[in-house]
Amino acid sequence: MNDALSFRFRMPLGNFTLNTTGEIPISGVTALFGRSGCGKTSLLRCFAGLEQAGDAYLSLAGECWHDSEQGFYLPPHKRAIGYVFQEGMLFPHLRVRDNLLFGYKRTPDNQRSGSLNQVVKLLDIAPLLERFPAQLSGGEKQRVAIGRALLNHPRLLLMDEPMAALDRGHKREILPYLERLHGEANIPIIYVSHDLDEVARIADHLLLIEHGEVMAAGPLSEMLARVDLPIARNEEAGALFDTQILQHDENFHLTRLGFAGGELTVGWIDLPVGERVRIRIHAKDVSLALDLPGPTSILNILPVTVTEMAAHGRGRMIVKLDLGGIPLLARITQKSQANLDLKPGMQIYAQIKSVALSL
Amino acid sequence: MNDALSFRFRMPLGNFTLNTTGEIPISGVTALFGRSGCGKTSLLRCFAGLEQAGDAYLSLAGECWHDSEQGFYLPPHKRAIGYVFQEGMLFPHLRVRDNLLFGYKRTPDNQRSGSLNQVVKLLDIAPLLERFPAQLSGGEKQRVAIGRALLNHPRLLLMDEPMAALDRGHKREILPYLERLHGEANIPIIYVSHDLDEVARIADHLLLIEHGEVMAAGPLSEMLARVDLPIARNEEAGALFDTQILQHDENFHLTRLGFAGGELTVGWIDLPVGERVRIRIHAKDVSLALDLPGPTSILNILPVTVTEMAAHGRGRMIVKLDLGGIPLLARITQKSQANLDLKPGMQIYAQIKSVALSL
Amino acid sequence: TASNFSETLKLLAPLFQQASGHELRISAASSGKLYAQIRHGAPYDLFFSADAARPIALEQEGLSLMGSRLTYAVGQLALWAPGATGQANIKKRLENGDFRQLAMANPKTAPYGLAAMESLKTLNLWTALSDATARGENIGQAYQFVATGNADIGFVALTQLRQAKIDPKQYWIIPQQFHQPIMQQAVILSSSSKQQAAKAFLNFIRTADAATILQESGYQLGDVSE
Amino acid sequence: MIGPDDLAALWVTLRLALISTLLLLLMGIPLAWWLARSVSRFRPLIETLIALPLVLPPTVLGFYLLIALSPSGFIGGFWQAMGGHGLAFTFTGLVIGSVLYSMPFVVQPLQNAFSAIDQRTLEAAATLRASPLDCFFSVVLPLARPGLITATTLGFAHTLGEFGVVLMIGGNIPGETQVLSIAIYDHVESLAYGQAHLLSAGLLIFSFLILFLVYRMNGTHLLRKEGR
Amino acid sequence: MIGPDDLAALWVTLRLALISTLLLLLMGIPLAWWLARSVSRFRPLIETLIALPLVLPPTVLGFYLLIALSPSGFIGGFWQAMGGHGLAFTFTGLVIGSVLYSMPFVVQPLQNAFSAIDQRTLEAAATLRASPLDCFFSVVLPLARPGLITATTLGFAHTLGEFGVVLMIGGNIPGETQVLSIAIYDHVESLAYGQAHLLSAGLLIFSFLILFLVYRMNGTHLLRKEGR
Ligand SMILES: Nc1ncnc2c1ncn2[C@@H]1O[C@H](COP(=O)(O)OP(=O)(O)OP(=O)(O)O)[C@@H](O)[C@H]1O
Ligand SMILES: Nc1ncnc2c1ncn2[C@@H]1O[C@H](COP(=O)(O)OP(=O)(O)OP(=O)(O)O)[C@@H](O)[C@H]1O
Ligand SMILES: [Mg+2]
Ligand SMILES: [Mg+2]
Repeated sequence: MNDALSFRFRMPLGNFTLNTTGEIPISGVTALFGRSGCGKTSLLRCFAGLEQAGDAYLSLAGECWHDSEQGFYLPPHKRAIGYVFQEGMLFPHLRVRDNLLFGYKRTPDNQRSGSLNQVVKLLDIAPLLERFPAQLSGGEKQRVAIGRALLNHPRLLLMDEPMAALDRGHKREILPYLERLHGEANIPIIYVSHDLDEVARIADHLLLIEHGEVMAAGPLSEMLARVDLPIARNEEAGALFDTQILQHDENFHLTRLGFAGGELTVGWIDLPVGERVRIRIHAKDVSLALDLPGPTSILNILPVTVTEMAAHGRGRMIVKLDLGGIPLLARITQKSQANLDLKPGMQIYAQIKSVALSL
Repeated sequence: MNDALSFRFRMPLGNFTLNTTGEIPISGVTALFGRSGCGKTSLLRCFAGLEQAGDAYLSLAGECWHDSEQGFYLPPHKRAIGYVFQEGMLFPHLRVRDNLLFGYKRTPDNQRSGSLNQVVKLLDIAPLLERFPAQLSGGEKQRVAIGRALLNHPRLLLMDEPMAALDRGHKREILPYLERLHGEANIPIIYVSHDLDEVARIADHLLLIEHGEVMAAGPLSEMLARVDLPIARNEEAGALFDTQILQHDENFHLTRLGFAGGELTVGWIDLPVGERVRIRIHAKDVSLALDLPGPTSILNILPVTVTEMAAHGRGRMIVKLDLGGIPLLARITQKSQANLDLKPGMQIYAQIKSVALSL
Repeated sequence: TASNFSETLKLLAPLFQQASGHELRISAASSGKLYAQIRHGAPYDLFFSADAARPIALEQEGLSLMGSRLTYAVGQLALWAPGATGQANIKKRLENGDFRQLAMANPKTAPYGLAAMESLKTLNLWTALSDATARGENIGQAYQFVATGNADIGFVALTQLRQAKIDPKQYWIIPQQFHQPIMQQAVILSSSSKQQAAKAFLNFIRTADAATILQESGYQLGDVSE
Repeated sequence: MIGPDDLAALWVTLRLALISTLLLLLMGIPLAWWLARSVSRFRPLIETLIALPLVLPPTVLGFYLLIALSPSGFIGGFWQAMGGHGLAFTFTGLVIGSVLYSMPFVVQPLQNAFSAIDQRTLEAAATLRASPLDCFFSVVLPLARPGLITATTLGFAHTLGEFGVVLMIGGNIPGETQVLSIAIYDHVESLAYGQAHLLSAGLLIFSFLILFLVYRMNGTHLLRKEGR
Repeated sequence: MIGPDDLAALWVTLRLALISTLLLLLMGIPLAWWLARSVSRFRPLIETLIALPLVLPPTVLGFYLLIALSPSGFIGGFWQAMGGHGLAFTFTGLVIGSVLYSMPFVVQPLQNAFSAIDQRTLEAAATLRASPLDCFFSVVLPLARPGLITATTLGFAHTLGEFGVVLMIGGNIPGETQVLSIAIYDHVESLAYGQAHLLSAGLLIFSFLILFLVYRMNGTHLLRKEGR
């Protein structure tokens, strides 16, 4: 495929074997998700060309980077990637400024895009520029590592839990930048994270890894809506909607969104009317009612049809709903299901707390 | 105070100055919370005795550990602490087993409590025992570091973002253990985390740090219910309830809890009837209705009184409710407030999705 | 003892032991080192120098037994040219500069070096050659320079050539009148605790048996009257 | 062909090398540790003084040591005041000389190895009940292992081959201060090349075996640590 | 009191020390890098061979070098076949000898410093467009700075003080192969103690200043890296 990162790796690492095949679309963010020790870092290293042993094939948009059968291997420094290591790996002998500029200086002029100032501002690291890495806090190191990778002007950005040591404030500033990065500059991002919430915010594509193998892969919305995967059991399971901005309510600081299945009112989104935005509705934020409820603080109450139900441990279940052709998930207790006597095909109402919509 | 960790530190660190005074109750978990670079690690290092410069006073349960005025300083190795470093800091020359046993071997027999096997099982690291740290994944390192600190049989456990690289599955296994640890062995835990959700799960006490100073401190429930602190704006803001198990519903895998303000039905809690448990209700999971709603999947609908309201940016507001004398928080949009014409003193209904209750 | 005499001394030792019952322990180094050591309290009894200057200095400093100083041997200098076929030939090569590298001992530190320099002066070759000679720390090194083939001609001690059983056609024994005699003197040290034995050895050196060995080794006998 | 003197020299050499190496490590390790961790203004001064003996020709250094060791000298005088006898021309004197001359080869690799250890690793040990001394033996020394091995081999090999200083202050007394290096030297000087070759070959083979074993063991260790 | 020969010797010494140190680094750095990163079975063998010259007395080493350098010897023969003249008693020969003898002092500290560098730091550089060579100069060498300084000072100082080998293969030719250490030695041997003291003092002061400066600079660097 010409617009994908195609790979096949079969590599032994001690007792562990990475054995993966797959394709990642180069437009957008792909999240690698899986338990600790499942092989996420190993796979990322293979993409970067940091592992060479074993059987390997990798190509980006039709351009071959690694093919062990042909004996071809493009070394990492020729791949124009950005890699945020799980453990920082700043250069201890260089000041923050020189760490940031390490890749920048080595990038041909015509490939440079962002500037040092821009990245420094985004990452809130201006006061740190003259320090050595040993003089930084954990989160500060992580931010510098992100900046260093961004300033390398990569064709492919590989990030290994880049936000693990960051507070929500900083995350909230950096995530939209990453979204814009892959949107505007069309840089594919492969993003390892344990935080499904974070993943859901920026990922378009999800690769589920288990014991060194790709267990499932696909567009994020599909993956999150699948009731058979372990993530459905996760607190963060939910459905994705692609919507368009219809109207802003400046008084109450709200925005109205339209999509195939109807309309939603959400917290203010700072984009012009007509823009497309993607929102996510956690299954746990959706409650169900048989009748249209009376006066309530819930702004979004939509008519839906029950399509599928799956019980999973501990008295809970996931109910898949159809919202004008679009799937929506709701997590309820088995007791509620019994109380309401829910069955596929029933016409009911889904109550969605507007503030729980996450951008 | 005799049952507290009392401290006063005034220490310069480059441009940064730690300037904190406070008391931490020694029963329970105290969370240190604040933005990246605010001084959490620095404060933890002071508790451990790893920073000596400047003006310092520290005493645990009346026993002085550091008093720069008296020229007294108890070195770290005599403090019997457990310290989980933000960056692992395993001994690279020792196998995982010997890393784990490092402090254990140095603990007098009569002070030892947990065993290696127990900790290894808890942390799911049995296959790693014969490896060297360089052969571990990021999360595996972190788990070993936690185990090493636990096996030191500390009188005070200091943990610097111990779960940052861990997936939810592992967190879910380790957190209850920590809760029991401080509960049974009465070991005070000081816990740095960016994740308010995690904090809320295990902390009893919260220390908010900003720019090297303690900005606010107090019991977690009070701190979370305060509408004037920056955490109220956080996604994770909510109220804490101390409840007692009343009854189990084995059919639907549910548990009924009683508390001063009424009863709640939540997912199955694997504890005997009569046990006390603490639960938390996120403000964002509470919706409000003027009348008792019709058939719905929401199991918990409780009568409440509006006591206080605070608007905060982006069209949202926090409503503080009184539930039989216990505070409950709800986050709604300003539009909903206008729609329902909410005012302090009004008698309304709070709808709480049972599955959103977090233990 | 000076290094270059230690081999001869080893031949003498068993004879002396038979004759007197005293055992000899030999400590070899360059004369300059030994002198410095003696001045700083070395536990030696007898000092066999490769020159006369140091024994005289010791005598003047009162570190040696008055009247014990004697010339135990006079060294003979030879010009060795491996592969040569006669003395005349060797001398000609020296005069014509028909060699790549000339080796000698350092005139500043070794008596044989001084003698070599004086001989070259006598032959009016010194100014021409002084900057081109490879100088060994002592006569032993000068010998090694030639023996390893790095120098194709060199001033060495006759004792060395005899010891190594070099064909006499390959060297030219430098006439004694070309240079000051290489007087090798010995003294008994005043710090010695075994002065009787030391005296006995100096007496033994003058016996006919010893003289034969010295001469076979390539020394001339010292002027006993001195 | 190998005489009793040669065997005596071998014995003296081994004793000298072992004792000197031991002393070098005993003194060098604390010194290097102090140098690695100190922020004292005197540190560069002391580093310089340790390296300084290197720049003098060994015999000349030996000459000055001889002066210092003699009863009227700095060290010798002190030694005698303490009730010792002479130092020059004794085995003790040799040991002093060797230790002084080989010190930089031991201290510098150790100092580098110690400096490279992350302070926080030591802090981790301290929080795990390890006293500074305990920590030094259980963390610092194992982590400094390559430096320790370099220090030991350089120190040991250099003492084996050391010669100028030893000749000067030892006095080449068979069975007491005549070491193998001097014995070989004597053989070369006295044209006994056969014996010199034999002794040299023996020394080389012996040293080769020791060094090879040490490097082999060190190698496997490094591999284990490398990970990927 | 200081003669023209002494000045010539000073000049030869400085040239020798500088050129040898340069060559030592030029050869030692790649060698040490290979040794630090290689998993070859030959590694311990080569490490041993490098350290081996140390165990021989310098004069004896010099003697064997003399044999090797002679026209019929291993190195000398090769040199002549390449069109060179003699090697013994030339400055070039001296350089060869010094480099051989000082090699372990340069290679071992460098090897330790290189081994201590985390492989992942180099991987980070590779992902930032640094070719292996670029990475070596911009990351490896700066990180190995303490080892580099130790290697340079030990190599330099050892060449300054080196003597046995130089005396043997150099032939002590004034202006060509007579170095300062030999000049001092000659003064001691010929009882010109005054001159010996003077030259020694000069050499010591000169070396002291150089070493002190180097260690001072190195010190501040270390402090900066330490952090807290
Ligand atoms: N050696 C140092 N020199 C100068 N400044 C330092 C040094 N060490 C820490 N700091 C500064 O002190 C402040 C507090 O650091 P600390 O590590 O305590 O932060 P933190 O709250 O743990 O942050 P994080 O959540 O990112 O780990 C930071 O602003 C940091 O830049
Ligand atoms: N050098 C090694 N020797 C043996 N096993 C190794 C080595 N390196 C990694 N492993 C194993 O390979 C597996 C995958 O490691 P990897 O670092 O890819 O995990 P990960 O998914 O990134 O985990 P985490 O989320 O904890 O960082 C782990 O089980 C780890 O123990
Ligand atoms: Mg990982
Ligand atoms: Mg921190």
